[in-house]
Amino acid sequence: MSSWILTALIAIPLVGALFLAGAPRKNEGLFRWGSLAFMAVNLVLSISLLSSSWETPGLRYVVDIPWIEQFGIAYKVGLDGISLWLVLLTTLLTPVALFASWLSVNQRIKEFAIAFLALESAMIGTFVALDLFLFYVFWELMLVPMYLIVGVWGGKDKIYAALKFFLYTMVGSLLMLVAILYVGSQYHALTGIYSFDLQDLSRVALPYSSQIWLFSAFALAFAIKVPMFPFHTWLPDAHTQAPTGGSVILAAVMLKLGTYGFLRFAMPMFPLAAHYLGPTIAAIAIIGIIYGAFCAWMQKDVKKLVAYSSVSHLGFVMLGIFSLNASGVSGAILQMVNHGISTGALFILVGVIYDRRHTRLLSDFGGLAAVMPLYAVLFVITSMSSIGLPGTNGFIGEFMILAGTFASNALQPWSRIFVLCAATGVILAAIYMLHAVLKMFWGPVTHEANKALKDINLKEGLALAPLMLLVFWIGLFPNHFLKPMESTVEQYLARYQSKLVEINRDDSLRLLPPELASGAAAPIDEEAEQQAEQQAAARKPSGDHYVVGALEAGSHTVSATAR
Amino acid sequence: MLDLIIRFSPLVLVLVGAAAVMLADAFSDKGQSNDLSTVTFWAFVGASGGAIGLWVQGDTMALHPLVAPFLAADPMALLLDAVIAGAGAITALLAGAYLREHQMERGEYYVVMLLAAFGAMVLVHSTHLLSVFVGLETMSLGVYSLAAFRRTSPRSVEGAMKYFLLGSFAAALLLFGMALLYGATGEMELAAIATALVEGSAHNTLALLGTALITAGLAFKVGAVPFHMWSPDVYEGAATSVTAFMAVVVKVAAFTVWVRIAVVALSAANLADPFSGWPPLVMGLAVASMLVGNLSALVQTNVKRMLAYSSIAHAGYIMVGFVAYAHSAAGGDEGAGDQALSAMLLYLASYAASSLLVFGSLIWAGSKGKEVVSYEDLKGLGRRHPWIGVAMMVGALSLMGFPPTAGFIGKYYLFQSAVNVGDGLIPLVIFAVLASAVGAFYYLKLIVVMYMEDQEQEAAQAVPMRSVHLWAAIGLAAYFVFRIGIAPGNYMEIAIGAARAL
Amino acid sequence: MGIGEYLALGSILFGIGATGFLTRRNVLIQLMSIEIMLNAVNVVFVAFNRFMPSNHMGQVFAFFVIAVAAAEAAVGLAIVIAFFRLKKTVVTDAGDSLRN
Amino acid sequence: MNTSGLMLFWVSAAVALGSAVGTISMRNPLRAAVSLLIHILSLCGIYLSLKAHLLATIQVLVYAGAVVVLFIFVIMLIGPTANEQRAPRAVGTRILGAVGALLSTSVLAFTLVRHDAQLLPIPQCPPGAGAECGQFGGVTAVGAELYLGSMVPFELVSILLTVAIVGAIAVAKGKTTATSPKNEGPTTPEGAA
Repeated sequence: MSSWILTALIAIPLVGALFLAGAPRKNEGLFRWGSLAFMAVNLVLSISLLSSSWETPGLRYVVDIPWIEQFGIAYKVGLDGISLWLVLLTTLLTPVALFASWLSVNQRIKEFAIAFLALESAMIGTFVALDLFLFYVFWELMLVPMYLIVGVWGGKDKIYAALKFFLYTMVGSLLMLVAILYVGSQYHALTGIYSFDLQDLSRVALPYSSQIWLFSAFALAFAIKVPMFPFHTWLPDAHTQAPTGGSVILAAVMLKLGTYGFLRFAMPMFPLAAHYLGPTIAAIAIIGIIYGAFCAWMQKDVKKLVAYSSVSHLGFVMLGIFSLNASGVSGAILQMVNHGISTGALFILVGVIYDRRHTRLLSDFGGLAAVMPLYAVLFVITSMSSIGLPGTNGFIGEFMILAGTFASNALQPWSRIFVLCAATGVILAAIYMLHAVLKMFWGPVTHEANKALKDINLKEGLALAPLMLLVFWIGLFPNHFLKPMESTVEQYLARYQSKLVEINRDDSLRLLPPELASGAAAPIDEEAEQQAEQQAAARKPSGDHYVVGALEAGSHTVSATAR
Repeated sequence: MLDLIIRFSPLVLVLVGAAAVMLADAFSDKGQSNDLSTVTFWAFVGASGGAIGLWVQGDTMALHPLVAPFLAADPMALLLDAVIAGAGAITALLAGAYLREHQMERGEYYVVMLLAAFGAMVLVHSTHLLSVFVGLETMSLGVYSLAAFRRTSPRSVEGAMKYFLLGSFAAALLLFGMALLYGATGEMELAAIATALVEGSAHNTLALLGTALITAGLAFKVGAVPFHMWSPDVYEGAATSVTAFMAVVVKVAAFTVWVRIAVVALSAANLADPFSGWPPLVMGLAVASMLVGNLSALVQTNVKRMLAYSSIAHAGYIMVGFVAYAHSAAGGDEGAGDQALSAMLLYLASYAASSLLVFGSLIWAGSKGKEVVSYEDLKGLGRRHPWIGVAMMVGALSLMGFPPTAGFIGKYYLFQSAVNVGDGLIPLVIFAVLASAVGAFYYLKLIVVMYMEDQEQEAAQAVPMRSVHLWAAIGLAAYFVFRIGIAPGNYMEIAIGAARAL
Repeated sequence: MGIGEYLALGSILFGIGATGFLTRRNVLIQLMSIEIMLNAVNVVFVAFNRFMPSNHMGQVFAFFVIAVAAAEAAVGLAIVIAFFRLKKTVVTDAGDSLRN
Repeated sequence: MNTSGLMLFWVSAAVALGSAVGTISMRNPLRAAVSLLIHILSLCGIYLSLKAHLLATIQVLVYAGAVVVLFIFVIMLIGPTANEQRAPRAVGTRILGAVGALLSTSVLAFTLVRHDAQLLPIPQCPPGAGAECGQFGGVTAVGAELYLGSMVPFELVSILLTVAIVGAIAVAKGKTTATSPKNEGPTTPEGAA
């Protein structure tokens, strides 16, 4: 029965949306609390996912039922160590974002709640989908509620921002659709049957030239979503125009779908292309890190600053992913969560001040520390987390990514240069964040209107509390979060390497043996379990403190996979 | 005789419906209100049911020799009968709501509509040039007069006149093509033409010329660029219920007969060669239609005109399926060919459902004296009347090709079948998806004006009409949009079956 | 004397009709041009039939074309009358209330 | 084909071409209609030269007797406004249209004539041939083909005529007054229908 948890996670918000759609418009409280109640149920349910034995790699909670049988399209969902935290991030941050929104959204509450519920459902679906067709459906479905959230409840340029967001994403995803269709038809050509199951499609070994094209199509869709430089231009618009809750979800969860897409689909399916284009993408990611940081520095609007900082931070995530070793990849996954928490919190904080002053310009503030001490403390903590100060979550993620990049085999011979440049990004992050903090909180109160500002209230505090908790929890006990993904990441990398070797052997269209497929369910037969246990035992000596061992682990991967 | 009536029960039922409407209209008192639209609706439902029943029964008995050369009763015809009758049923309800609201209800409307639909159904059954011609003209004459039905409106009559003139011109082209094909082969039955062409006893040049002219004539009927000039004007001018009927029924029937002619008659290797026969011609039409349709739709201010251009673009997408068919047929891959054809059929059905939903919502949004025609009229509608907004949004998303609606499945299936042909068509598919991304812009504009723009206080607000007929029509259309969108499996099966039997 | 002359006649007549249709702006003349085109097609049909006399399908088709042309003329002229009532002209260029 | 047949063809063809050009170039629609009448009658000659006797008769009955009369009737109904005023606009496109149409037609005609050689000569009835050969184009043979072989389309044409009649009535019956094109909603009720 427990395998239906994922389906329930998708279905509960949807049921909630339908329920609220039928409810009478007058009762505002129903929509505010009802939507939160559905999300809370989802959150509790998703926490139960942690109870699985995460020492073994592979997918669990797999449900696989045929949907469109003519094309082998199935409703197939499952969860592994990579998607686990992202699902939890979604179930946690959606209610937080919605709760934070209730402070400022006063009109069309019914539709707002419905849009959020639908959005949550689609996002979870995207994270757990293992069938490419299903993935595409959820991926597209996500667009509509977000489009409406930005376009209906947004700021004054909301229509432009919403359209830009929608069209950018749609162009990318349509090309991805063509690529999906192409791989599907290649699988059909090889086997005579259709399938869009990741497990099946990842067995198709394609020649180099088609891999490059297909990977590029996937990469474009995901890079737009991430967003990577130079496809990032929709992001500042969408973020600044979106209502607070929309910005939070957009930054905290939706951007992760791009990086997740690289990890889950683009790289395992086209390892050869990923191998050859990897350094280029990493270089672009670094350009993004530095470019985003500089842009953030230049901003006069705090919300835009946070938006550009996302471009920079997600550059780190991309770098970690393409470093292709345990430290880099798990750092990237953790950093996805971290960025969700810290940027989400930042957007909420920006929303708080905007609600009071109706401006977000840095020059309109100053000396707020004296007026709103608690707010200042929270803002500084979040900034530290965003910068990556030791003790906060940001540090762990960025350190692991940098360590992974340093030791990366895939990024040779540029890995050291990459680390150097990326480290500049960390410094720049400190500069622009501290610059903002300084301008907003230090010095005398320069504006009359700022003198009477109320400090953070209970509701706002409640919205921020879980995020603050997580900032320190991840910062101080990273192993709680790294452990569940450890085995999955290692298995992921091993598969990736062996598939790469296998494909490199012969540049022709063929079907790989099933053991090279991605997206296989967790082993349930005894032999495989024993094997997994042995693997787990073999990993033990690397020490409990995974972070410290990151460098070692990185070099270990290098030697193990040296070809 | 009884056997024939049963075999062609969809057509017969539509005719009976027309007769019933005519009688009811003739023998009723002046002031007495007749619900002719309901009669029409049930006639269409009966026809649709008849087609489904015949499909289920799966009768393959030979037809009477007098009928056999002209009309087939094969699965494809039955499937399209069901689609046309279903669309007819929904448009009958729309007409019942629209005409009454705007006070132009007259009995002739339903008679002409039923007979035009009859023509369309004859067209999808046709296996002979003669019945193709007669069916096409029956349908067209009916639609011409429906387009001019709102005769107090200069726009309506003007659009109808343009449509009539260009339509007759295209019919003449088609006819000339048929004459040349007849001259080349000495045959008029589609299958016999194919035999003559394949055996090589035909005159090649005549056949090629004939093929080109027939393609041009049919391209006109489906509204493909460069034969599309009539469609924006007539879409805009005609009463909205007529536009809906025209957009769906004419397009579906014309595409079906095109499929039949191309697949059955023009299948000879030299004519259907992917690089020198009609396929490159169709490919050119497809590319031009997608390009011109989408780009022109971007700049429209009138929603009906926008939908006209969007229907041109949709014709372009459907023709991608045609090209895919030609390529796979030339490659000898029968399975892929059937798939491409069935993708076209499914696309037609999904296009029908989503168009009807959009047109229905457009009708819904306007009431007497305040018809909704421009984006301006729709401003803020989604906020004031959420259900209309939702209905139109779903329709627009479906036309855009967004999951989980019928439009997405249609596009998916079509593009999948084109990709399956091999690498040769990938550029075309990429072009098509990029074109549909352009298309997204103007469909989103609908959502933008409905939800995101605020209406000025002094501007006249659109007041929705209230009609049970209309709600029923919207409900039906929405049902099919989601039904095909979420569980398309058995529809695909049916479409494949129809294509295979062709 | 072969079929060539007939085909040439038919296609030239068709071309004359098409030219008239494309160049004239008087709806009535345009309708007449269409009639010329349909008649040209009939000539082609009947000519082909003469050279393949195993049946009369070409001639039969010509019958149908004549019947359809008559029906088309009826509907077309009805639309022309409706147009005339509204516009007091039969020139298609006067149809400019559309496209803006 | 004998000499009288040839004569018939060439004379009819010349008249048909001349009258067709006349039809499309006349300013006065009434004259154009008369020219069309001549065109239609001249085609009878062509049909006769092709041994399509029944068709030639029908051509006179239906076309000359009905269609052209309908045209003339409508022209009379409309009155002097039916004359085309000189339209200054779009001369360029018209010339382009004319050139295009004539060019494509001549290409068509040329191609068709060139392929004359491939086609069979007109089959002549051999001396002592059966009744069937002699019957070509006759009332019995064509009638059998029309009413038996093509019974189905023949019946379908009855529907076509019905739709044409009802459609024409729907469009043109009764008096209509225009609503302003600006206010697209048909706010005024339909005229007495």
